[in-house]
This record gives sequence, C-alpha cells and structure tokens, in this order.
Amino acid sequence: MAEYLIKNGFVFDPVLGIRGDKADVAIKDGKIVETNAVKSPKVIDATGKTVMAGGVDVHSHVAGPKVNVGRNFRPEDKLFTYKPRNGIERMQGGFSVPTTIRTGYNYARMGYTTVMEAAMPPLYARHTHEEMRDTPILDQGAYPVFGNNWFVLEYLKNNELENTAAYIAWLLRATKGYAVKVVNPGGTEAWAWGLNCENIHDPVPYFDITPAQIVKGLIEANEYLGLPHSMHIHANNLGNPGNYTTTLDTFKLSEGIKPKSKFGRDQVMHHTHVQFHSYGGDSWANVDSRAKEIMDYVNSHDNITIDMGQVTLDETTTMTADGPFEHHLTELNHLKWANADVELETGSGVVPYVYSPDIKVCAIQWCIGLELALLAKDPMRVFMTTDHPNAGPFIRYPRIMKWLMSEESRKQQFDAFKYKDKVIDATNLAGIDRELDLYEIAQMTRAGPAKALGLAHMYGGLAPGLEGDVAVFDFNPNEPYAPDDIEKAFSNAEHLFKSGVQIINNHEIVSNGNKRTLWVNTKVNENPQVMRDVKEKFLRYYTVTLNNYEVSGHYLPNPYVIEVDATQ
Amino acid sequence: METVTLTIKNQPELYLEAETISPDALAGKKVEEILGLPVYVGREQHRLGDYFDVSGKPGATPAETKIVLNGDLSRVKYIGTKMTDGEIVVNGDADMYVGAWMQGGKITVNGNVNAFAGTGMKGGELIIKGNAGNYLGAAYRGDWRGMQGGKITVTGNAGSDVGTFMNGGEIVIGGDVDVHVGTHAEGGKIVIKGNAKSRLGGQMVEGEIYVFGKIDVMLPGFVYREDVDIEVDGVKGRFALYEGDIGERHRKRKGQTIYGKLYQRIEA
Amino acid sequence: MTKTITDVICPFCGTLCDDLEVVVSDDGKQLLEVYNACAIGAEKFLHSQAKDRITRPRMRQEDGSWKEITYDEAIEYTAQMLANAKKPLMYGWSSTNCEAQALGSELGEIVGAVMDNTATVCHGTSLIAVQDIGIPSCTLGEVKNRADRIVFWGCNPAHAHPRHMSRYSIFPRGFFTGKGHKGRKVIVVDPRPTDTANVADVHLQVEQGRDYELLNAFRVAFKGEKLPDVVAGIPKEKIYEAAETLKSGRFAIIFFGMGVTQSLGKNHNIDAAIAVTRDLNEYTKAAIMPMRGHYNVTGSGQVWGWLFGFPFAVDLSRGYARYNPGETTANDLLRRDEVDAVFVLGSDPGAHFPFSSVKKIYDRPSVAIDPHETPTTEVCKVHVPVAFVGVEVGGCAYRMDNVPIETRKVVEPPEGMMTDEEFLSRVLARVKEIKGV
Amino acid sequence: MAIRVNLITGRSIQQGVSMEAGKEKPAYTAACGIIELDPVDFKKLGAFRNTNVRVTSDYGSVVVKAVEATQGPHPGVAYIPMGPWANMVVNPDTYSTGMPTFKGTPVTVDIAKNEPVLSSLELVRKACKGEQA
Repeated sequence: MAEYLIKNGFVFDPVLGIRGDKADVAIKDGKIVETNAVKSPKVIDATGKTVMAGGVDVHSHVAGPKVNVGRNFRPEDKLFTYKPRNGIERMQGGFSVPTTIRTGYNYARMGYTTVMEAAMPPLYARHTHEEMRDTPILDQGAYPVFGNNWFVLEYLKNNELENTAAYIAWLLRATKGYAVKVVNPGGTEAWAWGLNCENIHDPVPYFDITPAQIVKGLIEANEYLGLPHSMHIHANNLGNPGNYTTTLDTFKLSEGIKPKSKFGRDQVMHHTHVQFHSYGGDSWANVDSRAKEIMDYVNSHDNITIDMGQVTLDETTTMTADGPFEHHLTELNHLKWANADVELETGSGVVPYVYSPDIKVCAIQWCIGLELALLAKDPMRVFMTTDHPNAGPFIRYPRIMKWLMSEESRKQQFDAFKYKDKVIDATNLAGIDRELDLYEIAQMTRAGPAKALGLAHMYGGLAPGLEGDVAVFDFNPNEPYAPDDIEKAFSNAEHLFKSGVQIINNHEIVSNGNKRTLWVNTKVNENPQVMRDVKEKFLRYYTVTLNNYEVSGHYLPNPYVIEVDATQ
Repeated sequence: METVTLTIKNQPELYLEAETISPDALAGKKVEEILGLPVYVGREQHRLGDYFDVSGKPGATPAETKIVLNGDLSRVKYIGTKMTDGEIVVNGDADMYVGAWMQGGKITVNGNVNAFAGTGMKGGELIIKGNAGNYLGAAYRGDWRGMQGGKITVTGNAGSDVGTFMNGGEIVIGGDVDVHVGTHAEGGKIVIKGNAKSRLGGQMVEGEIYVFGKIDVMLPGFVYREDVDIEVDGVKGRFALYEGDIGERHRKRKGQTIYGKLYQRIEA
Repeated sequence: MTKTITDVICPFCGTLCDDLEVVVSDDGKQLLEVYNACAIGAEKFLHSQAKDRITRPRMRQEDGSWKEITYDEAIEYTAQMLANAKKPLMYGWSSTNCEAQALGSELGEIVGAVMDNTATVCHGTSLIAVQDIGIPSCTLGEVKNRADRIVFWGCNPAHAHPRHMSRYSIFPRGFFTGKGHKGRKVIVVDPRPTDTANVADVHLQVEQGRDYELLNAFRVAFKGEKLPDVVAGIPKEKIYEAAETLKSGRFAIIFFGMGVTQSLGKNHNIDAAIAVTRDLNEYTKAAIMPMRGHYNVTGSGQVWGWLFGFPFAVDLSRGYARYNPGETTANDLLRRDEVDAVFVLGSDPGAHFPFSSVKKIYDRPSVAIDPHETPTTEVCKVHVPVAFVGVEVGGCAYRMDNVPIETRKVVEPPEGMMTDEEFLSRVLARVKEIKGV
Repeated sequence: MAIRVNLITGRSIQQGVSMEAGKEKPAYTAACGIIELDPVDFKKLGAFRNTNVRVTSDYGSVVVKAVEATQGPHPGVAYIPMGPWANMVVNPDTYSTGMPTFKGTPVTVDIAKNEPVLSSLELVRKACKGEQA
C-alpha cells in the first residue's frame, strides 16, 4: 500500500490536542503512523491548508427501506439536479434523498469517511445492507430499532434484563447491526393501532409497559452487554410544542447509570436530533426555544451525548420510524405520505417537507439547533447532524459550520427571515455571540462522535495507529476569510484519504475506496428460553421463517466485526 | 425583435432532444454558434446544424429573440422548455414537452403537440392551434406544484390529464377533452368549450373548471349548488354550478369551506 | 437416497412464500418433489426438470430456423448490439435476483439504455400514484396479526396469488386475530363474481372501468355526505354500508391489482384508493398494498431506487437518469419507435405486451435471456437460456410488501448452463472493452 | 350473429400453471386461447360452448375458443386470460402512463367454427410476419 506524508498543514485534532499548529501527518498500510515511519512517501503539500481526520456521522438516514421509499416516491427531488457519469464516478441523482452512489461521493467531498445508518428495521436488514454495499468509500454500520419490538416489550415488562440482553445480542448478529436504536419507544407499536405514546409514562396499548420502562431497560441491557455504542434514542413526543419536558424526563432515565464498556465511551444515552425535542409553548402560535433548559441539563450530566438535528432551511424529505409523527406531519402540510408498519418490530413514515425562511416555526427550529451547539460546554458530547434528511440534507454540514463559526453569517440569515423579530423573541440565538473554532468543529464532527460510538480506537483523530482517514481542505484559518469561504472550502475537500487509500486528489474523486460494514458480534451465555421464544414467535407471528431471517455474510462483502464478550 | 429561422433538414433516426431550441439558448449567439449547439439522439450528441438550417439572427437578449421553426418537427422534443422570454413559432407538429417548465415569453404552434406540453408551467403564453396530447399543463411526476401561472390555449382537442395538480394560471381548450381534468387541483382555471368525458375535478381541493358541452359522467363527489349567469372567455351564459370534490380536504376561509367549482353550461 | 431442503422460497409471485420443502436426489442434480407450494409454484420448480429443456443459446437464421451458438457468441452479439445502439431498451428484470438487477443497471449505465421492468404493465401505474399521494402500508405480518377488515379491489388472489389468503390475509390466526377468518370481514370489489369474491362477506360487482367513481363515492360516504342513488352500478345503500364496515374495523387493509391498474384511469384509480386509505386513518388504522405479480419485480424497483432514484422506466441514454412514464416506458418507447435495440431478461413481453409492441421487438436487433422458450424468444434474434433463479441459483428477492428474502438454490442447473449474473457480467466486461471504459 | 362485448384480461390459475409448464405446450393454448362468455351472451351469439370464435377490436383480431364463464355471471363482459391471444386485440393506448389499456376493450365476437386456434409461438410468429388474417 502506498505511503503518504501530508506536510505543513494547519492540523486540528482533538485526539492529539493540536489546535491548528503546523504539523505533518503520515499514512502507511492504511493507518496513521509516526512521520518517521514512512520511507518514500507520496508527499502532499498542505501548506496554508486545514488538515483534519475523516468526518464521522453518528446519525444519518442513508440506506434502507424508508430511504428508498423517499427516493422512489420523489421523482421531483431529482428533476434537473442529476449528475452524469464521469470517469470512475457513476451517475448520481437526488437532492434531499441522494442515490447510494451520490451519498458516498458527497460525504467524501465533505471529508467524511464514516457514516452510521440511524434506523434499520430488523426485518429489512438485508435491504439496508444491500444499499450500504452499493454506497462507495464510506465505512458504515446500521442501528437496528428495538424500542417497539415485541420481544423487548414482553421481557422488559417483566424486568427480564438478561433475556433482553440475550435477545439484543441475537438480533445484532442476525441483522449484522451495530447498536441499540430506540425510536418513539412504545409509540410506534401504539401507531399500529393508529395511537401514540406522547410522554414517557403513557402506557403502550395491550403490552402494559411504559416508554420509561422500555428506555431504562434498554440502557441497562446495553450496559449489561457493554456494547461499543450506548443506547441511541429518538424520544417520545418529537416535533410538538412543549415537548422539551418529555425530553428532560427521558434524559433523567439515564441518571445514576454508569457506562460498562471497554470501548472508551462515557455516555449511557445518546439522544439524537435534539432540536426536534427542545420546544416550549403549547401551540405552533407560541412555540419557543428551550435549548437553554436542555443544554443546562446536558452540560451538567456527562453520561449523555446528543446531536443537533439542525434545520438547514431547504426543501427536504422527512423519514423516521416514528410512524405517528409522520402522520401528524402530513396532516399539517398535506403532502404525500408513505407509512410502513413492520410486524413485531417497528414502523416508519416518509413525508416531504419545505423548511421555508418565510415560516416562523422553521426559523425558530433553525435557531434552536444552533443554540444547542453554541450553548455546549463540552463539544465532545454535542455532535453536528441534520438527522439527514429530516432537518435538511447532509450536504449542508459545511453551511452549518459557517453558521457556528460566524456570528455575521447568523445575522445575515436572521435578516433573511420574514418574521425576524418574532423569531428573535422566541429564541436565544440572537443573544449568543460565540463563534466556534475548527478545533471545536473537529470535536463535534470527528473525535466526539467516534468516542461516543466506541470507535475512538479507529476514527476521529490523527494519532498513530488510527485508521488512515485524513481530509485536507483548501482553507487557511490564519488568514481573513468571509463566512462563505468556510462553506465553500469544507464542501469540497482538496484531498481525502480513507483507510490509507487516496479517494480525492485535487478535489477530484480518484477511487471508490474500500468501504467496510461494521457490526457487533456479542458473545452471551447460552439462553435457551430466548431461543425458544424466538422460534415460537417466528412460527406463530412472523411471515418469514426463522431460517430465512438472518442476513448471510455475502451481503457484507467487506465486513468489520467488533467482538464483544458478555459471558462473564 | 430579431428573428432566427430554423428549418429541419434531416429527420432523426429516433427522436431529437433539443431543449436548446429556446430564446434563452439562442439569444446573442452568431449563426455559427447556433449551428454548433448540442442536440441529442439517444446517447449520441450532435450539432443543431446537423439537423437544421439556420437563417436570420437572434436578438441580443431572449426578450428580443423570436425563433421560427419550419418543417416536420413531430420527432423533436423539448422545444421552448424552460424559456423565460421571447417568442417561438412552430410551423408544424411538435413532439413532447413543448413549453414545459416555461416561465415567460410566447410559444405558438401551428399544428399539434404531443404529451406533456406546458408541464410545470410558471408563466408566459402557450398557444396550440391544433390538438394537444395528454398531460397538458400538468405537474411533473410526483410534484405537487403543477401549472402555477401563464396561459395555455388549445384550438382543437386535448388528451387526458389536463391540469393535474394545477395551482394557478389558465387553460382554455377549444374542443373536447379526454378523462381526468384538474385532478388534485388547488387553483387555476380550466375552460373546456367542447365536451368532457369523466373524472372532472377528481380529488380537487380548489380551482375552477368550466364546461360548455356535455359531461359523460359526473363524479359523485360533485354536488349541484345553483344556476349562475357568468361570462367565461368572452362567452356570456347560464351555468349550473357544482362544488367538490366533497370527499377531499378543503380549506376554510372566514368559516366558509372552499370547494373546487365546476360550471357546466346550460343549453339555452 | 434423497435430501429434503426446507424453508425454500417460491420464485413465482410477489407472495414469495418461504416455507416450501423440496426433495432432491442425493447428488443434488434432480428435483423430485415439491411440498407446500401452490399449483403454479410447484409447476415452476418441476419445469426446470423438463427433458426437452433448451440448454444452449440459439440464433435465428435467415430461413427462420434456429442455429445453436456458444455462450461466447451470444455474449458477443449482445455486447455489440448494446454498444452500437443509440438507445437500447433493456426490459424485464422481474424474474431474476437483485444481484443480476444491479449488474444489469451498471450495464445499462454504460450503454445508455432505457431500463424498464414488468411493473410497466403491472403496478407501474400504482408507482405513479404513490409518487402523487404516497402510500400508507405495512408488512404482510401486520395484516396477519392485526387486520379485521380485508378488501380485495380488482384483484383475484384465488387465481393470481394462490396462498395469499391462507398465509396472510383471510384465514391465518395471528397475535391479535386469534379467531382467524371468523374475526375478519372481507370485501371484494370486482366486475366478476370471482372465486375470491365467493369467500368474501361482501361482493361489490362494480361496473367495469368505473372504479374511480366508486372510490370517489366511498370518500363521500365516509363524510356522511349525500350520494347519487347508484354509483358504478352499486346502489348507494351498499356503499354507505361498506364504508361503515371499514370505518368500524380496528385495522383495515386494501389489496389491489390489475383490475384497477390496467382499467380506465389507471394511476388515478390507485390514487383514489390510497386517498380512501388516508381517509380511513382518520377513523381507525388502515393500510393499502399492491398485489405485486412477478416474485421480484419489487426488487428491481428497489435496486433502481437506490442506484437511480426511480422504480421503473429509467432512461439512462443521456448519461444521467430520467423518468417519465408515458415517455420512458417500454410500450410507449416501442410504439413510438424511440428505441433501436431490445434486450429482454426475466420477463416475457412477447406474451404480455399488446401485439403492436411485440412487432416492434421483432423488427429490431433483439436478445432474450430466459430459461423458457416463450413468445419473446420466438420473436428475438438470439435466445440465451439460463439457470432458473430460485431453483438452480439463489439471490435476493423482494416480496410484495418490500420485505427482502434470499432465495435458495435447490438443484444444479444442467451441465454448462450460465446464470443471469454470469451472462451479464461477461457482457458487461465485453461492453467495457468495446467502449474502452 | 356477432355480438359486442367488453373484453377484460387477467390471470387464471390454469394460465399460471400452464405458463410455468411451458408456453410452447398445448396446455397453454388450452388455458389462454379461450374467451369466457356469459350464458346470456352465448345465447345472443347463437353458438354452442367450445366453439371457435373470432374476436375483433379496433386494434386486431384473433381466433380463440369460446367457453362458458368460470367466474360469472357477467353479462356483457368477456374474459380472455392474459397472454398473446388477448394481446392481439387489447387497446394498446397507455394514456401516457406506460400502461396499455388491457381491461375494457370493446370487441365483436363472431362464430369461426372452421378457423384454428393457433399456439402461442405460431400466433406471434405469423402475426409478426404478417401471415395472420
């Protein structure tokens, strides 16, 4: 494998604690090495440029059934925006829901090398893996959803922690999944009857268990197993005025629980797209920002991490396993609505949405997302996402960087709002002058998410031994720049290396890389009861046989298995 | 206004995709440059000059440019697509997408057009002296933003799916129309001077449809309200007013539910 | 000695039953018996054993006779045909696995083909409707475990999806449906009193081609508004009654088929049926599902979805993907003479397209890749027989509810026969050589 | 005498089984080279069951065997199982949706006692060569 030496760049790396100093980065055999370990490297002159590790996205909807519904039912999302095939690049289409090919290339262009699919319905795991297989360059993993799964509901109703854990281990193996995802716990099962669970004590129809029990139980099971990532939750009551109390109640379920994981993470709960969960008021007329209350809690509890779910003010496509929410949304905007309830497991919905700067609520949502990041005391625990494509397409990350790094750019956006004054009254953002630096950005987009995923030993930094994932951006932080220069530079990496392979050279994609699929293989003690329960449910209630359920290896042509031993 | 004349000299083996035939693409160009503009037959790219003789010259801007097309253009697609200003006159039949996504200016076709004319039209004027195909002034697949503005006038008949997802603007059909008119419409005005078949205003939220002739089958979702004397496109008459689609969602204004309106002329 | 293979997936219809048992000879070369399959599925497995099966490619001669050719010759003809065409049609993609569909997509990209699948004459109009209004749906297990109101609109599973009613919709006892058939009310809407209608509680014998009007009337009835005395041949009392039956259920499911997708109105009929389903969700829980025909037509829509963003009728001729049924659909392309070569894999347009389209295939350079001898192979210049997917080779397939299931290989194909994947990858490699990419 | 009926096509279990057994085989012709007529229409036609008839539409013409409706009654509606025979006469108009109008084609049915029902392969081959009356 070729050796590379990236010389004289301004390096931003939270792992090594380098804050923009000039430094060299060496790559050999796919890994980062000491600069003296490379003999005859290809030298990349990064003089006057910014060097960072490859980006890590902790939460993005890029592969699987609901993503493909979003593609197939929105031809208008591709009209006039298609990119012809060119050299090694295959044709690429879609704005808010790009094809798998465009997904890989567009993340790479932003300097990202690892992207986690945030919600995988177990019964559709095979589909999710087929799409990840056809997504070039990126290392990926997918989170199977557990929060409305009948096995989980029944075990946790009787506080059967070990059985819950054994089932989680079995399902992660069967679906080749990476982490425990929870979406609107209990609410999506309720939606199978057209109902919902609007707070954490709202009982789940028939199953006689509350969202609070489900969440607490899954955190404990997750720590019982010591999985790389923590329980990853999208709480109840998403997107409703006044929902911040539900969010705080959900946070509190993690209190007193310590991480039991060998993978170096500090949190036991990752709460995703918190922007959608930080609303005050009791109607869309008086909705306001409660980012302060939310961040006060997050800042003072270090066993929690969150991501933003930043609204980008685009026309986009919302998609979530939160079935009742999507139905609620289509009732609001009257646009096409797809729904897919999945037997014994979960559900999902998809609805297009236009975040317009002329609509007060959209502008308030924009403020709230930025407030979460700007009020963060520890950027290692607050990550940049758009909950792609829910709050906006991931290709806007560089624009979000601009907003976070430049108060001037935020002022410009405020001035573009139709209801500027009302928006300012309902939010805190106008009063925040903080401007993040690239070191903090690197924490929020690299080191932080890598650590939270339990992957700090592979990603997120430039320390020797880590994966050779390095991005070089045509951006000089020490010279004056306009806000838009940030967006421009970080939208279009000059060089990108992924596992030591050069993917982008002089802004041009030169390789489709060597993508890997990460999954977690957990050893647990024999549990005959769980295996009996599994057999019984497949015989009586599933419509596929048990032997046709497990995802076989060849769907993961290049797997990376993380072994966990939970037998002690 | 300057006039540039394109006369087709070779018929394409398959079909010719010529979105470049628009004042926006031709304005300010020399004849040599126009001859070199790209057109497509399947995956093959050709020069406009391979298929057309070009005479005269365009104006400096689209607004000052008139394009006259002569010969059999029934295998040429995308004439006037996305045009913003200026004028196109087609002396003959044209294929699909005439004036699709048009924003301004004027297109006159002295002949028939195939399907998808005026798709997603935002503004301008599209005049068809012959017959129009299916999906006249309709939305592109999946888009809830169909025709938003401008005017389409057809002297002859139109096919099925006129004005699907129409939000604004006006469509006037001199003759008859096939099934499905103004489906999912949320605004705009459709005038049919001949006869209609069935499925008028299906799933219509708002907007107006006027029919001078017969309607084979009225949808159950449309209910008779009253007779009204009105003037439509210069014609005074008594019309029976139906409202619908009753089963569809409807906005309220000042406590009043707003329905789609379907007017059928009462033979005097 | 024989071997029994369990959990075998049936590669016939979109029901994609995965509980078949197949008995094969112990050398794995002969398929002896098939259990649990419907009559059609069983026949599909057994036909692979036909003694008169064609096992080598054939080329049509001037005098109309067939001449056996090698796979290499067939690959060369196919590669040259695709590479030289200005706008080839690559049609079918439904009776094959997703792996072959993905390979075919890359091939189509390079030669600038129009890719269309059998949805174009099946549920393509449903896909158009979904793009206009969406689709509240679910997996078949949700129906089995929860549904107490079942509607079959313009479909006849008793004939087209024989095990659907027993596995998923009418008869099974699920978690919340312990009474099975007794706990469900079944409504069939069809211009004929079909064998499916015979097991229903209610049959609405709609006037053929008036489904849109009847669906429109249901939406009026839900709101308790006034209806004309008779709509589409159905008296209003029966419509109000059926509407009430649906609203009063806990979980309603509407299955629909060719009766609505192929009749006057087409996508609009589905659009209205989906609107009815949306309406029902105001009162109770409701879902709707197309009765997909070929066992993996759904899969080709999924593969093209993630590779191109469109489920069928994908025009790649300009180097990027475009989509507009009515223009980029197989029958419109053929009738309008928009394509100059035809490649068919995993479908039989010769039997299932209107003859005016079949004639256009006959008039062009054409290749048919199909295990069977069919009307399509009869009108094509070259016929390339291949192994049966789901019988002689495995691979991924998507059920009508989009659930992906991996089909199994149960017997060896005849000596020296290629699979779809092998043939396509060889053609792809050759086309890359020709094009120098 | 000739009758006018509204033709629909579609799947039948026999069509499915015989199709999977081989479209070149006689069983396929027996299953799909037929038209199902309502008894009322048989009376109008003045033909016995199992008589060969010529079905003609604006789009083409084909000879099939007239049999009694298996899923009736449906007076005025005739049914030919999906396949090459039906496709000689169905309305190919797609209304710009890609979907031919397979169901709801007005056809006339005449008795054609002495005309043969061709096999599927013969039918398309002859029609393509223009050898078919």
